[in-house]
Amino acid sequence: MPAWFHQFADKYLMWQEGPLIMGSDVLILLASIGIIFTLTYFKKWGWLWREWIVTVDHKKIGIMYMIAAILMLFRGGVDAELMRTQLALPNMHFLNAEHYDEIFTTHGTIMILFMAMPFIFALFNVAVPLQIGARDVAFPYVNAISFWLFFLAALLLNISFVLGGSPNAGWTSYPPLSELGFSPGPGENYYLLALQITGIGSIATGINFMVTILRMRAKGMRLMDMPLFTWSVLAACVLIIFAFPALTVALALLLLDRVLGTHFFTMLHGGNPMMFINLFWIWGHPEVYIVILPAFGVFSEVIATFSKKPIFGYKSMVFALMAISIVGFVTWVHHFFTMGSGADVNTFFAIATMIIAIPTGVKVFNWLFTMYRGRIRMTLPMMWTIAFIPCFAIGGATGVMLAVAPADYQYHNSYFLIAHFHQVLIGGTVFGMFAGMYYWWPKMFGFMLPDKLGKWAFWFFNIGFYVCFLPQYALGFMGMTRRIYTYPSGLGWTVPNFISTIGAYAMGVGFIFMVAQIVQGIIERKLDVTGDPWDGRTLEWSLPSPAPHYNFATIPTVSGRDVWWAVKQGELPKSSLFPAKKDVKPIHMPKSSGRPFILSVFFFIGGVGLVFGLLPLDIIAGLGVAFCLFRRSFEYDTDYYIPVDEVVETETTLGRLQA
Amino acid sequence: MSSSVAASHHAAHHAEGIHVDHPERSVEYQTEDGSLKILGFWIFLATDMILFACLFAMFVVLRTHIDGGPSGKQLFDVTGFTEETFILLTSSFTGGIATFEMHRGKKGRVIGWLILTALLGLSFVGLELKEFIHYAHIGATIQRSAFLSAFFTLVGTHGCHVSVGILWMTSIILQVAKRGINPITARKVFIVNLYWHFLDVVWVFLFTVVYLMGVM
Amino acid sequence: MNRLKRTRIGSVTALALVMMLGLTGCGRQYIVLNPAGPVGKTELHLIILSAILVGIVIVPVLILLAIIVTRFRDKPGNKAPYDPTWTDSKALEFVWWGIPIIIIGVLGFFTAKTTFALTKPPENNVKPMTIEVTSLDWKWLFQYPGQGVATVNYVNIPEGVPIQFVLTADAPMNSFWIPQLGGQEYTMPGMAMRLWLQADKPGSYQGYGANFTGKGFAHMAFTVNAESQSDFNRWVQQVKQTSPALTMAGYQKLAKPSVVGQSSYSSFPPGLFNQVVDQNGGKYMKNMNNMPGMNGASNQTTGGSSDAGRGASGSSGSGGTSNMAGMSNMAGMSNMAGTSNMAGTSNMAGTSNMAGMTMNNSNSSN
Amino acid sequence: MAEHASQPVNQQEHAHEARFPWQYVIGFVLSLILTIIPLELVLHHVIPLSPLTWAALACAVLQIFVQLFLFMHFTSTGGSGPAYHSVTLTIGFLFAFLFVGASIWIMTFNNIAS
Ligand code: HEA
Ligand code: HEA
Ligand code: CUA
Ligand SMILES: [Cu+2]
Repeated sequence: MPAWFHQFADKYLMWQEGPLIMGSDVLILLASIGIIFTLTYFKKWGWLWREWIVTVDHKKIGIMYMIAAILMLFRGGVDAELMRTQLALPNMHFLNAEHYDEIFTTHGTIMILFMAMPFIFALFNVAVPLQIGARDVAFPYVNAISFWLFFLAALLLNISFVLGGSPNAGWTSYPPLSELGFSPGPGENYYLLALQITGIGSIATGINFMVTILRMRAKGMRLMDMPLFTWSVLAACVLIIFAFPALTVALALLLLDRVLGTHFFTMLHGGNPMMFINLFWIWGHPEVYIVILPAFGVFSEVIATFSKKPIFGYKSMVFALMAISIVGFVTWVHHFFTMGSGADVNTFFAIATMIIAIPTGVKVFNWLFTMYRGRIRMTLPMMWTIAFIPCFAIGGATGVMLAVAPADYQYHNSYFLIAHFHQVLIGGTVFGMFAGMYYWWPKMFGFMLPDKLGKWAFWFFNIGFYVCFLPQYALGFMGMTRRIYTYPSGLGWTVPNFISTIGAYAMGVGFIFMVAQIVQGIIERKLDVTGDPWDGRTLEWSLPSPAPHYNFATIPTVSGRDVWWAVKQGELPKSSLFPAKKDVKPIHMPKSSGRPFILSVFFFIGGVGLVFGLLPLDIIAGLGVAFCLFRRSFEYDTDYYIPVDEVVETETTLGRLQA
Repeated sequence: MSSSVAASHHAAHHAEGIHVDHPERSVEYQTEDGSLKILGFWIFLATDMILFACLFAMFVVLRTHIDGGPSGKQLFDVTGFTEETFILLTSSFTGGIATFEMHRGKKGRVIGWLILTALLGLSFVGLELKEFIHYAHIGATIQRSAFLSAFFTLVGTHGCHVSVGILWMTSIILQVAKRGINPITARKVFIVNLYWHFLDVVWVFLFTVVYLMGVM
Repeated sequence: MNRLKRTRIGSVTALALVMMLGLTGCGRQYIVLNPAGPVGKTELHLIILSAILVGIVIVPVLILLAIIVTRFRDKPGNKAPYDPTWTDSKALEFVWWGIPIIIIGVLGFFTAKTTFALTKPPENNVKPMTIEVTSLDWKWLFQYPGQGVATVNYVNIPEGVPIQFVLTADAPMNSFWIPQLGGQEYTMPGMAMRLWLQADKPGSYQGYGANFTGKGFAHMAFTVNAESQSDFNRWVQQVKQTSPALTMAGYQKLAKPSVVGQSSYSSFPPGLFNQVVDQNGGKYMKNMNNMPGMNGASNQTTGGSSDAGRGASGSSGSGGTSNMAGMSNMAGMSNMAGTSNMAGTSNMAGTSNMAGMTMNNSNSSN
Repeated sequence: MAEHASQPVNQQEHAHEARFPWQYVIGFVLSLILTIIPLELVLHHVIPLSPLTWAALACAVLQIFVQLFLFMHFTSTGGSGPAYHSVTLTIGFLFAFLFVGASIWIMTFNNIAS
């Protein structure tokens, strides 16, 4: 082998670091070759480009988000399994400290920013325009940019493991540990740039959906007529818009410290590391509500549908969502109570944090009483929803215990905390995303998923969950701190850790069942011909599955909530939701464009350039981005019309056209 | 000319392939797409405001951390930053006049005022660069102290915004010159001016918190 | 069919089991639940109180869920009422807004009370003692300003005496935690934080570094030995006689990243702790105190003993669990007064020379 | 065709600015005044520091209103629906001030008299 290759392999592919990295290198190489080969063999490159890469259709973008999120769940999950294996017994030598540190860092980062975020965005895209009777989102082109920024940022973070080293300062990346002096090498840069790039996309998504919801609702749909999922998205958008810029700043300043030698968070020359922590959590706390509120929205839809009853206390539910999103902005200090900002500060933020329990509790009770005097059908979405309630209630309750500032002095950074946030993140967000995925699956793909394997997945994941995370509360009380790669025996930690690892494996098995279920579903392709397989209540179920690319031939006229249910009950005329031939007009649609993808590729190139300090790449990237933006600004020919005939023909085949 | 408005509404319905959804509205809002974009841009401004707020917080916390290096009082030159301030205030005004003329449909005047605005912006950026270079020359670089890191980053971020604004305004001047004032170019003129006024507001706070309080 | 219910019950029992384990005798290992000092006890009481309070709502929720899900299933012949028009109830809404509000009110009250209480020394009649703690990569250095000795990775304290730990870091920030004595507090570069702890009975307690600091972090445990005052005095004497001195060079070597065992020192360079705080940014606090605008920022504490102010550079008034000497300095707008006075004072010039004293962990690029 | 494309203003909405841009001129003058006041106050040290700081900040806040209402048509939506942007921006201002204020509070040495 040539010398340069040796050098490259050692320095960037890190071959001397042992079988784990080498194995990953090989795996990634094989997977890439496999994908390229398959696409070439089946002549699918053109199809990939035309149908997916250049698309600005929210439905397809939603699907791409979801696939990416599931892939990232797998990546983060493998990380989790590796960590749990290392922690199963005291003094294990399965992973060394460096690898363990990299793995929990990427686990946390990927799960929150590259799994939970794209998963909620998937559901935003899949459901919101259909629920409010819109043709697309407000800015379809920007929507595509958001997706590709996320996608390439995820790629950037994921190549770090095999190319130069992963970040290893935790998903919170506190300086001075994350400063150049303590974390030399490209790992931390990967973290900063990947988050920065996806963060820009997220802000754009927040704006996009906010405008969509505020301004593109069907005729007659007042805000208080919106389905609760749409409300939850609006609440999440409020959080995104006001929280993400703080992350942008925190990351940018840390990057400046690292690449330009500034002193924002350094130990010397007057830097103040605590300010990073402050900025990080100004974003970080709202972030956890960003990922939970859409899950709440899903549960509201699912519970109403499968209890055959409108949601209980709709107004209260809306108020609670908004209250959580606003109060969520004044709680961030609870992540650093023990940094000692003084008793007055701690008291204020402790009580503000606890207050969140009140509106959240109201939601829980309203869900319970929606089921009360209802008729509960145990479908997969409903099972995940029902499983969510106890899991989240316990996790939320331990959250309230954490909010008790003096008590947090004992919980902080212990496994008690780890158990808390996995209960809310998995029991809340992940269960919610699974529920939403099952619920809207037929709407996305036009076919149903088989139940049986899904139920296996459900039970393994659920039981595994409790087995994995309940012992961690005990570990917290035993004084086990987070982020340790190994521990001595004799402290009583061994048994709970071992049990926890068994639970984690069970969750892994559950995940495998879920994948198997999806594969089986794709093979069987049991079509959903009704468009309304669950006997749904909201507008999206009035459309065929999957919806035509223009969604609604004519924008429906809505009066009240749950209009589709009302139509099915005969309380509203069918004609208010279905198109009449005379009303069909040419439909104004955005043109596809490859530029969002290309633009994001330039961001990716710029990211790589900054990670490794390669100035030419940054210049190319900067020019490329500027060029793309200018081209867009001068582009006037961005839309096209679908002629009436075509619409009429499609709708006639679908049997939707009214006289 | 403005009296012919009503008559031209429907004629303009598909002028230049532009689909006018709301002829009764003010010109920048006449396409549905345009009014969505204006709302979207306002919300973007809200996010940008939070971004600057965080930079301000950083600056305020670090403003005394001069690490034995120069302080604001030693560095800042009152005439210099006052000049910059008045230039930017004036440019905000000229930008506003451009919007005003845009509403009256005066293509030539819109272009003129926009060019004036961009030139004022350019001289602002020039002065700021001169200020920065001077500081760097006397050893007050961004690496010198936490205070200077925060100063250059906060003021520099605003300067970058202004520079982007100038490029953007230039592209819009070209578009107005080429296409005249129609619902699309009008929307662009309106939005770039929103941006410009916003940067003026940010500068007022830089002027107050960074410079005035720096020399107090 | 009933599987759902079963797991639910399963999970509740599992949780109960965990709790029970903790509260009964077999839970020696549950060190947080077996406090050995007043601070830990206060915190444990609050933990129990909060668990009960949240339990008041959470347990009924779990029970309600089980009942509702079994009763209202959609199966033929289910006699439970079905009423899709019942979608609102003022009375019920009142209940589930009201009860949590009351619970949070009570919990909030006790939280506030304890938060303020813990800023004071746990015991007022006994003269407190100060120990200066520096977290390094990856070890703990303890300096006894009153006794003149220093230790690494273990700390001996007299029982029944309130100890004021003054905390800083000369490395990435860590968190100083002795679960059986009480909760943790961060050690941060450039800041001198305070944590009051006290051991009521002799014994050996585990101490941990609770905030991640990199590769050697997992090995940052230390031992706390609480012993009678006379044993403690004897120990001090012994260290003074038998252990080597910690020199500046020795400190610099210690501050380099490494994992080490326990060791003791008969003396340490005077003012070392303050120098470390200053050099990492603490000087900004010092200047604040000289500033005219700093009115009311420093009250003399009653509880703090004569050496309470020693550890923290310049911030004389700090009886808090959580005071941040050396923290940034914008105490309201009035402080800004100081800015201009500050520039170029001799004080500033003097301190800045210290930068670079511990060279190995400076992460500056200059 | 340029004739058609140039869509002048709806007369009702913007009747007040038909001839002379009074609104902008007033705004400009106000912004100059609001800049000169703090500048003069600072340069001539006429009042003590703390009120001076607050006065300067107050002038800056007033300038926000000048730009928003006189230049940016803050409450207008051109007839395109409720002024959602006004609500968003208002919340944004609150959060912006909250983040700065609370950060200062958090990062400040808090002394609890005990
Ligand atoms: C989806 C994510 C999510 C959600 C929803 C929450 C919800 C909550 N969290 Fe959690 N939290 C995290 C994710 C989340 N958290 C993460 C990731 C971390 C750690 C980050 C890190 O350090 O890496 C964390 C850390 C964290 C801390 C910091 C602890 C520490 O670092 O020492 C605290 C402290 O206050 C806290 C509190 C809360 C509270 C009070 C809620 C509340 O919103 C919960 C409200 C819900 C309920 C209470 C249950 C339902 C209510 C009822 C049934 C009735 C009413 C109940 C009562 C009156 C008690 N969380
Ligand atoms: C949504 C967010 C999310 C999710 C879903 C998870 C899921 C899981 N997490 Fe994680 N976790 C975090 C967010 C999340 N986590 C965060 C933010 C941190 C903090 C990081 C930090 O400190 O910086 C953290 C930290 C963290 C720790 C603490 C590490 C430490 O501090 O030392 C642990 C330890 O047990 C853990 C475990 C798990 C497990 C077992 C799962 C399981 O649910 C995973 C289930 C598994 C899968 C879904 C995929 C299954 C895999 C396969 C099918 C492949 C099979 C392969 C093998 C068995 C090798 N997580
Ligand atoms: Cu951190 Cu003070
Ligand atoms: Cu939080």
